[in-house]
Amino acid sequence: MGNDVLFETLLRLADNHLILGHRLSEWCGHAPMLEEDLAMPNIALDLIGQSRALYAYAAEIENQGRSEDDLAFLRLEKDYHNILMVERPNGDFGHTMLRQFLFSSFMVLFWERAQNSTDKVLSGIAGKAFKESQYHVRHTAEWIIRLGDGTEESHKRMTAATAALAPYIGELFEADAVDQSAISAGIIPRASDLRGAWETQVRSVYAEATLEPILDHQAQTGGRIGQHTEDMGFLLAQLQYVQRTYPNMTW
Amino acid sequence: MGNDVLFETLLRLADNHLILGHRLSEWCGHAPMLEEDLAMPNIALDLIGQSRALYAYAAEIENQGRSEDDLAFLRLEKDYHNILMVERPNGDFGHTMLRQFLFSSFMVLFWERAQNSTDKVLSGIAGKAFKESQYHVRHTAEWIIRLGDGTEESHKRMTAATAALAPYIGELFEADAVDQSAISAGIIPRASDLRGAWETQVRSVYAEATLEPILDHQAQTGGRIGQHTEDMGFLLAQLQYVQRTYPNMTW
Amino acid sequence: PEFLAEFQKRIDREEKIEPNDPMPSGYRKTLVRQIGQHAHSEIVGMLPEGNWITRAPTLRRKIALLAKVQDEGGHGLYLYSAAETLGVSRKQMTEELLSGKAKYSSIFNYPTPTWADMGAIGWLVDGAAIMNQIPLCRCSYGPYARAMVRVCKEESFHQRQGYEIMISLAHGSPEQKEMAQDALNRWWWPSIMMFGPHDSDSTNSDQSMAWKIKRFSNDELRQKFIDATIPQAEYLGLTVPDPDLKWNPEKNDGKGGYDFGAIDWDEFWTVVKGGGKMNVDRITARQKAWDDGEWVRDAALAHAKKQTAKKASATLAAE
Amino acid sequence: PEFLAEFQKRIDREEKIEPNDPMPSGYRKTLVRQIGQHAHSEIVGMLPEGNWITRAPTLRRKIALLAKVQDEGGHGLYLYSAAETLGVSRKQMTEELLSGKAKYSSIFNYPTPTWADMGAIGWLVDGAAIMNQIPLCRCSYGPYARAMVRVCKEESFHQRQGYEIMISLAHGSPEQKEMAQDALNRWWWPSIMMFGPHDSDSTNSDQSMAWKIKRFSNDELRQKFIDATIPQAEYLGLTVPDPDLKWNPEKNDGKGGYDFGAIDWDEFWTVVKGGGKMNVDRITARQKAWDDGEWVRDAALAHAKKQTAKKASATLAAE
Repeated sequence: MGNDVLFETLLRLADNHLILGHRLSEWCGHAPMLEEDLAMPNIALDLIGQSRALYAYAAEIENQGRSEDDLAFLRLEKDYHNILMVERPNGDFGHTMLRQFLFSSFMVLFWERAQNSTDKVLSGIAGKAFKESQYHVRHTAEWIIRLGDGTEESHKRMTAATAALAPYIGELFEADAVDQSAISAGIIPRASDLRGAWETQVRSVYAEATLEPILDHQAQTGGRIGQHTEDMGFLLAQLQYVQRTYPNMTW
Repeated sequence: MGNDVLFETLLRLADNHLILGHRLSEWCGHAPMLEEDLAMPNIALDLIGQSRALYAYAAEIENQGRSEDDLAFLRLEKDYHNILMVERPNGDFGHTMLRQFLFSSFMVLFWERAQNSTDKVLSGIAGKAFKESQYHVRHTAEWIIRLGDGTEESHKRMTAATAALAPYIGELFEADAVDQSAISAGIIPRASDLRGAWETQVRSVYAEATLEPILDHQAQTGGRIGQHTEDMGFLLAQLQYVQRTYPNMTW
Repeated sequence: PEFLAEFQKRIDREEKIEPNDPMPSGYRKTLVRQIGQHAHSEIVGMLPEGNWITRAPTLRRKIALLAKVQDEGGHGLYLYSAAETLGVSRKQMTEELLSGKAKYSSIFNYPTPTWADMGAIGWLVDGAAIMNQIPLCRCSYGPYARAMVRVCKEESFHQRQGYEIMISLAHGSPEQKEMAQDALNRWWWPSIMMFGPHDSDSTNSDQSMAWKIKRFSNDELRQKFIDATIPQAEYLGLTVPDPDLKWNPEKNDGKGGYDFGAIDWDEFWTVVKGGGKMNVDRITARQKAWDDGEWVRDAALAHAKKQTAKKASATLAAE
Repeated sequence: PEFLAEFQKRIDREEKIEPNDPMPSGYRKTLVRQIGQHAHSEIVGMLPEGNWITRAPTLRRKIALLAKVQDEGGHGLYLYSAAETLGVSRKQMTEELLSGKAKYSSIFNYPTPTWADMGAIGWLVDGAAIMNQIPLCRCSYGPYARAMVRVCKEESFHQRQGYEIMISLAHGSPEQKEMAQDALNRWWWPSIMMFGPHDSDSTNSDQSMAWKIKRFSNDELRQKFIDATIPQAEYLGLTVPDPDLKWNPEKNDGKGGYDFGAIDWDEFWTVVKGGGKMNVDRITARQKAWDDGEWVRDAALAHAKKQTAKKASATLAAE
C-alpha cells in the first residue's frame, strides 16, 4: 500500500469532519435554547479539531509542502471527498440532530476499532475521537427521543427528517478500491462490518423515539470521488472566502 | 473636477445596480408565480445591464488597465460603494417589490435628469435606463397596491416591509463631497432636488395600497464609503466565487 | 370508430388540430401529458442553471445566463398555455408536478457543481432538446406546434451560447480545460438518455407517430444527435466518455454515422424513479416557491376581486 | 429606613448578599436590570463574531473563534442563572430583550465586515469589558460576583487571543495591515463609549457605588482602559483614530496618562436608541432563533411531562 492510499483515507475522514463541523457551526448563536448554543459548538469543535489532526497528518504524509490549511481551504470542490450526508443543509434543529446522530453512531464504532489501526498516528487520533463521539451519540440520541416522542408537531418533523436523510445513510458503509486497500492494510475498519451494530443502536433509539426507521433506502453516493450536491459550492464559497480573497498570507 | 470624481460617481451608480440586480436574480426560479419568474429577471437584466455599461465606462475613465469585470468582481468589500438598501436580503416577495419600487422611483427621476448630464456617455446610458426604470416603477407599484390592498396577511407583510426598509431611504438622497463635485460639474442631478417628486409618487402609491408611509425615518448610511451591513460579505462570497477561485482567466 | 378514422384522415392530410376541434380522448390525454411534462421540464430546468446566476464569472456571462433561465420560464409559460387549451389548468398541472404524479425531464436531476456545467447543459442538453423539439414544430396539434416554433428558435440560440462557453473553457487554462472535460464526462450519457428508451422498449410510440405528435423514433433522434455532436466535441479537443464510439461508414444508409457503446439503462431508470442526486431537492425547491408564494397569489386574487366589486358599484352608481 | 441602614452596614462590611437575604427592592431591581442587560449582551454578542465562524481563515482561528463565541453563550448562561436567583425567569428576560424593553451593550450593534474585526473585538471590546467587569468580581451580590469571577478569567483569555489576531495582521501583508487599521478605526470610539456617559451625566451611579454594585466611575475606568491600550496600539504600529490623544504626565495623580479627544455622544445615543447599523438585524436574528426554536422547547417540555407521568404510574404500580 502506497502513501497515496493513506493520504486519501485521511483526507476523506478529515473532509467528513470539517464539513459537518462547518454545518454545525452555522447554528452558533441561533439555537433553540442557550444550552444548545453551547452543545452544538461543542460537537462542532470536536469535529473540526478531529479534522485538523487528520489534515495535519495528511499533509505530513503527502510531503509536498502543503499545510493543514492548504488542504482544508484551498482545494476545488471536486477534490473534497466527504460523504454527501455531511454537506446537506442543516434543515431544522431536529434534522441537524438526526444527521449528527446517524453520523456519530457510525463514527463511534469506526473510531473504536480504528484505535487498533496499524497506523499509529491514526490510532492515536481514534482514541480521542472515540471518546468524543460517545458524547455526540449520547447528546443527539437524547434529542431524537425527546423530539420523536414529544409533541405531534415534533414527531411530524422528525419523521420528515428521517425520510430526508435516509438516502444518505448507505454511503457511510461504502468502500471503493481506496477504502479496500486501506482496510486490507489494517489502517481503517471495514465499514460494512459495522452496519449490524450501527443498526441495532439506531433502531433502539428510533424505537424509543416512536419513529419508523428508514435505514435501507437506495443510497446517494459520489462524495468519495468529489461528486457533490449543489449545496457544496455555496458552503465552500464561505469556507474559502478569506483564503481565496487574500491569497498567500499568514493569519 | 478630476477624473476621479467621475470614476467614483460611475462606480457608485454601477455598484447600486449590480448589487440590486444580484439580489433580484436570487429569485430566479423561485418566484410566487411564473409571470414573476419572468418579470424579476427582466428587471435584474436591466439593472445588471446598466451596471455593465457604467463599469465599462468607469474602467475607460480610470484608464489603469482594469476591465468592467475587474471592477465588478475583484474589489474588496469596502471598495464597493453601493447604498445599503440594495444589499439588504430579499425578505419575502413583498419586501423585494417594495425595495425595488423605492429604488426605481428614485432612479426614474435621477435618470430622467441625467439625460442632460454634461457627460455625454452618461447621458446616453441615462436615456436607455430612464425608459427601463419607468417599467420597473410601473410593475412594482402595481404589486405594492395589490399586496397592500389585498388580504389581511398581505397588508400585514407590506406594513412590515415598509418599516424594515424605512431606514434605508435617506441614503438615496445623500450627497457627500464627491457627489457635490459631480453635481456642480453637471454630471449628475442633485438627489435632494428629487425628493419632492419622489415623495409625491411614493405617497400616492402607498395611499392606493392603504399603507402608512414611513419616509422620514432616521437614515442608515455608509454605503457610499464602503461601510456595509453584514449581509454584504456573503453576497460577495458568491458574486466573486469563480473569479477568486480561478484567478486571471478568460471566461 | 368512424370518428377516429375521420380524425386520422385529417392528421394524414397534415391539417392542424385546434382546441375546439373534436379529438379522440386518447389524443387529448397524450397531449396533456406530453405538453405538461414538457412545461414542467422547462420550469424545473430553471433550477440547475439558476444555481450559477449569482456566481457567474463575468457580467456578460451573468447576463446571458440570467436571460437564458428567464427564457426557460417563458417556454414554460407558452407550454402551460398550450396545455390549457386542452382544458387543464396551470394550477392543476403544478400540483401534479409537486405531488410527483407528473414527470419532468430526468436530466434536471443531475447537479451543476461547476461553471462548465452551464456550457455543457447549453451544448448537450439543449442540443438534445432541440433534436427532440424541431419535429414538434410540425406536431399535429396547432397550439403545441406554434409554441414549439418559438421555443426552438430560442433553444438554438441557447445551444450556441452553451457551446461558446465550452469553447472558452476548452481553449482556456489547464484548470478550465479540465473543468470542461469533467462536465462533458458527467453530461454525455445523461444527454444520450434524454431521447428515451430504445425503440424496441418504447411504449405508446406507435400511436404518437400515427397521430403525428411524434415524427421520429427515439433511436433515430439519438443517432442524429450523436452524429451532430461528435465533431463539435472534436473541435473542442475534448474526449467523449465512450470507448466504443467509432465512425461507421455503413450507418445512415451509407452516409456514415457513429457506433456508440451500451447505455446504462439502470441509471436511467434509477433517476427517473427519483434516485438522482437532485430529484428531491428539485421538487423541494419548487414546493417551497409554491408555498412561499401562496400569500402573494391569494392577495393578487383578493385585490382583483375588490377592484371588480368597486367597478361594479361604480357602474351601478352611474346608472 | 432602619432596614436600609442595616443593609448598608452589611455592604460596608463587605459582606456578600445572598439570594435569600433580605434586600431593598431598589437593590434587587438594579441588579436584575444590570445582570439581565449583561446576560443579553453576551447572547447578542455572539452574533457579530458568529458572523465569521464559517469564514475564518485557518483551522486554528476557526476553532478559537468558535470556542470563543461558545464561551460567550456560557457567560450568558451563568448570568441568567445569577439573575434567576433574584426571582426573574430566563424566559421573561428573553422576552424583554426581544420586545426591546431590556437593553444590551450597544457595541454589538456595529457590524463586523472583515476578519480583522475578530481581532479588534477581542482586543478592544473584550478589553473594555474586562475593565468594567473586574471590579464586578467584588460586587456585593454574591451570585453575580461569583459568576463574574468565571467570566473574567475567560474574557482575559479572549482578549489575548484577539490581540494576537491583531499582531498577525499588523505584522502581515500591506492588505492585512490596512485591514487591521480599518478595524481599529471603526472600533476605537465605540469601545471608549462602552464605559457609558461621563460621570457628570451618569444617573444612578451614586447609589450603585454605595451598594457596591459598582466600584469605579465610568470616567475612571475609561481612563484606565485608554492608558492600558495605547501602548498596545503602538506595539502594533497602528494609529489610534484620535488626533487629540496626548501623553499627559500630570494625569492620574502625577503617574501620567493620556488626554483624549471629545466623545461623539450623539452617535452613542443614536446607537443606543436603535439607530446603529445592526440593531434591527441583531434583534431579528434573536427573534428568529427564538421563534424557530419554539417547537423544540415545546417538544422537550412535552417529553419531560410524559416521562414524569410514566414514572409516576410505574411507582404507583409498584406500590
